[in-house]
Amino acid sequence: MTDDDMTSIAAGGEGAETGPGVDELTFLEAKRMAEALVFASATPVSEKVLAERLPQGVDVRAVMEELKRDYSSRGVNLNRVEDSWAFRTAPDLAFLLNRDAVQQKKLSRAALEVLAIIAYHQPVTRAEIEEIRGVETSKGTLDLLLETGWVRMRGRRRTPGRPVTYGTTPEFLDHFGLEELGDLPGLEELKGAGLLSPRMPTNFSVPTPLSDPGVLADDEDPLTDIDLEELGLFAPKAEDE
Amino acid sequence: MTDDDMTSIAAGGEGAETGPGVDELTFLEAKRMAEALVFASATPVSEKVLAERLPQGVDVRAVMEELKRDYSSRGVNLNRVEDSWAFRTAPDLAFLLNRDAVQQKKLSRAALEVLAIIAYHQPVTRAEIEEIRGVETSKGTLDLLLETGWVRMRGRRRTPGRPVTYGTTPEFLDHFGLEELGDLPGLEELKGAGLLSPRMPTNFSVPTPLSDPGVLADDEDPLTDIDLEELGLFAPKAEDE
Amino acid sequence: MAELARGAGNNAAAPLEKLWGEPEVADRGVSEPTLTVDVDGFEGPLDLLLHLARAQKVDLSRISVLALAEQYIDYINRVRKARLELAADYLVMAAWLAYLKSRLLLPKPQNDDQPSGEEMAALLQFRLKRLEAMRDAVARLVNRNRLGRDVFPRGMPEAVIVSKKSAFQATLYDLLTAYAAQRQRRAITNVQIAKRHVWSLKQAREILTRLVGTTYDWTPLDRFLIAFLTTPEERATARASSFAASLELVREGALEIRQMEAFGEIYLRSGPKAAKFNPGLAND
Repeated sequence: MTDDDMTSIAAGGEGAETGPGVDELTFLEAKRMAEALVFASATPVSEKVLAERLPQGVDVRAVMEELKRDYSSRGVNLNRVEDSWAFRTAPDLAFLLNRDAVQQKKLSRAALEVLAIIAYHQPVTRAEIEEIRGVETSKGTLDLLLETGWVRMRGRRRTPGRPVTYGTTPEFLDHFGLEELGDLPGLEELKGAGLLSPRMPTNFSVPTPLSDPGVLADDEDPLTDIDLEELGLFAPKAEDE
Repeated sequence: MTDDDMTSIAAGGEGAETGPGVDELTFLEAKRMAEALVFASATPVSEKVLAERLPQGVDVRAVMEELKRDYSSRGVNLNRVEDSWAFRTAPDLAFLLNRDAVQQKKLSRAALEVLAIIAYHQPVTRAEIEEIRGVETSKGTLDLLLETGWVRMRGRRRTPGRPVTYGTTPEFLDHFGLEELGDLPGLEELKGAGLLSPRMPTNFSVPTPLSDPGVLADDEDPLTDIDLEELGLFAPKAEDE
Repeated sequence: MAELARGAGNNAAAPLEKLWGEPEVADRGVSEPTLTVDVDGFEGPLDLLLHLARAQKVDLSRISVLALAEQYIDYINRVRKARLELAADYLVMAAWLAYLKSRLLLPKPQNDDQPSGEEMAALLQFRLKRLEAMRDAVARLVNRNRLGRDVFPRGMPEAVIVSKKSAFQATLYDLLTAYAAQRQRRAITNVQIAKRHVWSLKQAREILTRLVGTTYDWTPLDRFLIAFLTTPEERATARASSFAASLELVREGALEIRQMEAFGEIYLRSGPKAAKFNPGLAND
């Protein structure tokens, strides 16, 4: 691993991706400058801001990609969040650092669910969120998510009533370690299964109409006389209460 | 410079200073750990603390000296002060940060209130802002908002006293990520997001913002040069100086 | 070592499933039933259905919707018998499931333009699957390497690197909270909360829209709603006021209504303007 490490840095030094007309020295200096700028900031720094500060004509994305490679096996990594960059500690060192972590306010299960729906279904209106969950969003949930800075009002849907739509922010991506929304876990599968559409897709696995719905299909298990108690929905009353 | 750079880093990689009995892999891992610890710490990290966290038997000083060499030619350096370690921007790149040391100013609660009222109620005069807020608005607050570039003087109301009307600028929309003023949430949406109580009095309303903030209202006159001079926005010709 | 570390980092995953609420929630205000019921532990009827469906231990697309409907209704009836107050959402779902059950069990009459039991069952499965997918998404999100828990930013930042043009810092959320709080402070908000005694069928229908969408066709749903929403002694008034409310909705175009014969079943379906309940889904 030692040698790989160093080789990759050394290889980076060759400046293979230097933009046309920009010499190797400028590219290397641009790397140092970008490194300093991003390192100095606790929040992601956009490529636009970097472009304003780096030497003219340097391909910012190429500089950052190379820096990212330099840091890939170190204790600190360079991460991209959409078109911004930030240094973060390597995830495998979490054990070393999280004992100092400030206990963050925990979001309720409902709030997390609303957050996930906003992330996967965005832009999404409040009515749509409620339709997916089948329950009214309790007061304060959206408010709390807006306050975390992970959720924002995006605009309005061009339908009657022009309802406000919600979406996620770059802080959301940064917090969950996502480069972009397309990296949401399982996004493509869910899309493919039609589970991100507001309505039931016409090709959704409609069960073949049973001739006699009272008769179990081959792949159905008979319902044993499941006790609701067993399901944990009713608990026997404790004796000593 | 380029080649020296890489050589020195590469040389560091050989792990020549590994403590006795500690293999190279452990040493490298200790380097990654130390790097992450110092990076994430809000204060310089002492060697004593590092020793507690790094694998047993690692020579902390040797680890740190090697990390220091790794970083010596980069945009960020690892510095020792007495027996504590911290990352700092390379001195020759300090100019990059000085240029950026724009202290980001937070708007006061009062300024945010006035800004929001201007956004929703524009065109609005200072007296009207005060009526909505129920408290006097200091000239400083309005001046500050003009300074942000988010608020502008639109014109003068065609009423006695010809008060100046205030409105928002395109920069306002840009900064707050709004496509148009109409994207500001209305009464129902403020309630839905939990920002307003669901039980507001029936006569309570939130105005629909202007569809085209660039066009003067029927009762607005444009600002003339004389107005601007009076308002102190144009410096009067200095004749007596 | 790195591997070991990764394992340790992921242990922080929060358990998402909890059938039992916090102790102080579970034993509130139950007079003397022999059972403690935890409806508070559920996030609405779909959540409850999802739990019941899981107990069937088969893939969601293979569950017996009929059995599920029966279990749900059984559960609701037992809760009602225990004289516990249930949120209207649960009751409306029970009514819809009772209707679904009747559609599944009774042969489909000729010239019947009501949704078939199978269509309704498929819709329910779709909704359960969609919600379950989001549950899984939550689990995957919270187990990622999260900033401030597993990965950390620079602890000693040296500068705020911002684009030149905004030396001032404020978010839309800051702006809106300032505005809403200020306007609210000035408005007199000493309004009493009206205690709701009976859920009107109009309200029930709005809940239904949230629960199953606007796609339902001619349905004699009110018969089912009445059964779940009101006590026997309140039924006459509920029916009368709901009929009046229905006519109002018909006038607004939100509802269509029909009756095949005198004293026959009253059928309802969404009208052309019903979309306003659920504007986002109308024509996206």
